[in-house]
Amino acid sequence: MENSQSYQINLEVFQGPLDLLLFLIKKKEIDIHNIPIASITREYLKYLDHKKNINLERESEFLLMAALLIHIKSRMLLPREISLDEEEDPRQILVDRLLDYKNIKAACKILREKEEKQIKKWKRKELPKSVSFQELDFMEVSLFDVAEVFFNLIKRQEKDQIKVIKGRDFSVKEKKQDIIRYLKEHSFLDFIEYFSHQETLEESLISFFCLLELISERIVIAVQKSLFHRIEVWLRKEVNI
Amino acid sequence: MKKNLKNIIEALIFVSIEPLTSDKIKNILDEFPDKEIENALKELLHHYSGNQRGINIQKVSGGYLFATTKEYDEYVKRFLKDEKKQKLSREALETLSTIAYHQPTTLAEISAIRGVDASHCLKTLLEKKLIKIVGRKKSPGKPLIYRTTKNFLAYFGLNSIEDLPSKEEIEKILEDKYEDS
Amino acid sequence: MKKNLKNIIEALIFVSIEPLTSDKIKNILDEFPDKEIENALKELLHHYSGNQRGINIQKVSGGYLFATTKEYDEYVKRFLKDEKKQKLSREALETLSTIAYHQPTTLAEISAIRGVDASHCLKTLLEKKLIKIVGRKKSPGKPLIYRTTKNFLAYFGLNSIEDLPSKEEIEKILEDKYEDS
Repeated sequence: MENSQSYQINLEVFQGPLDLLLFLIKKKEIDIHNIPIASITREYLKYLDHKKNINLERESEFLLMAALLIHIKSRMLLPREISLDEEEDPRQILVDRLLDYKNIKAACKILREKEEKQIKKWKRKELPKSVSFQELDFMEVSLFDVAEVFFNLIKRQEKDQIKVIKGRDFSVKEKKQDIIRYLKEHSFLDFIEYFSHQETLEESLISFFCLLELISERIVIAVQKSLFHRIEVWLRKEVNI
Repeated sequence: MKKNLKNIIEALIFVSIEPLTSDKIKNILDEFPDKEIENALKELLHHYSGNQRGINIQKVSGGYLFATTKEYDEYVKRFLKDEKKQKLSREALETLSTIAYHQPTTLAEISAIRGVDASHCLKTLLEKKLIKIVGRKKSPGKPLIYRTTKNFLAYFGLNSIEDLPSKEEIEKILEDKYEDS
Repeated sequence: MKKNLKNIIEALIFVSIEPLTSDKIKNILDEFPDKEIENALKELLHHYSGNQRGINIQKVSGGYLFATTKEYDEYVKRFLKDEKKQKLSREALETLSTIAYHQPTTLAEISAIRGVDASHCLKTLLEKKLIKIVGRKKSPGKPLIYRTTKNFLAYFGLNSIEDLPSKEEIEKILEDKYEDS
């Protein structure tokens, strides 16, 4: 029996929820292609319960994954009345994401070695003064440079008139209406993209929970069509709002 | 004459801050036949590879660049002490390799793949010119599209994007039992 | 050991932008006896002076610095001129950004935003075909009106001027909410 002490790992050591999941899978010697969702969800939540030192923004990322795990678990338990791809395992999106992330992590390890080797070979950032051809202070510019330079110029000018950006308050009701309106206009929303365009963490979180509510109220439905982990949210056709 | 050409190329590589491609060399030295330039370049590289020296010509990012040999890192570091040469943070490196393998890509995609918000890593990577903005995606919200740069290749000592760790290399790492988490 | 020291000094002179004095070298390599350093330095200088090369070590204002060999100046100049054509100075970049975000605009407006006279940058940008004159403003003095060109869009991979990164996007990237360590 493990006591709760063993879960007291600083979540900051993990790069994110996927990193934590990979750690659990390895620790429990689980086959990544056949993840026991119920037990891994339990383990995962234990870690969240015993978390220390984590800022809210990071925490929300771990919570989103918890929600996804629970969602998958429920889909595996309940008979699905709508199945887009007949045989699709609800765990598949998670497995794809984990494998992809695992590859990235392995690649990072190789790249880190290359970086360490390369960083020891010093290059010059400018020419020595002996090569005395004037005006060598030239650079190749990127689009980012163009934009950064301009907004810095403006900032220099606006120094004295700092704008106070006030966070808006969002009610759940308002946000739900927002989502429905968006869905009526765009037919569906891309789950990830939608959240990444929210202004603040608070707004993302509220939107997320609104979406969960809308799903449970059977107003909208979340689906994946392909292996490409895109989660789409659609308005249910039979609902009239 | 040939010896001369070798020296000219050496001088050109020396005054280039970025890796100098052989195409560019041929372009500048357009009075010399390509074949001669190639031979002289080969000779020059041979000259540097042969004897152990304090400086060397590297082949990176499709071109040639002078750099110090890695054995003397300790002393150079001591000399340029105010210059901070930090390695990338773990987050920044993860974001960077996600972009490298999935490019062209957007912030939303990067964040989705990593499972965490990657926006704050972009600054470091853009400032170090390891990635660049190459336009906007034609999809709702028109997000900015990112790609790795030539400097990215040079930073890791890669000659081209095909030199990124291959599937086989990655699998080898994954098989390793001592993989840390 | 001595051979090694020669390489170390070679690497140090290579990364130095200012002429590196032998006192400074002794200072950096304080674990080596002065005499040994002097000998290694002499050997290194001999190595570069002996055979005709594309680069050599020059003694300038009491220190040592790598430089290209005089004989090849013609080619080096050709290269640097070519580089200049493809790159922008900081000033030119500032002017270009201002035009990009404020177009159509005039010299007076650009200079007001930048806080300095921008006239000489306009010439460079016009030559590089990154901006163009599209007419005259119907105001006193009838100043010329500038816009960015199609070439500008192509250079940065943009479809239209609306695709330029917005203030919000840049601010989001630049925000150092979490300093990257």
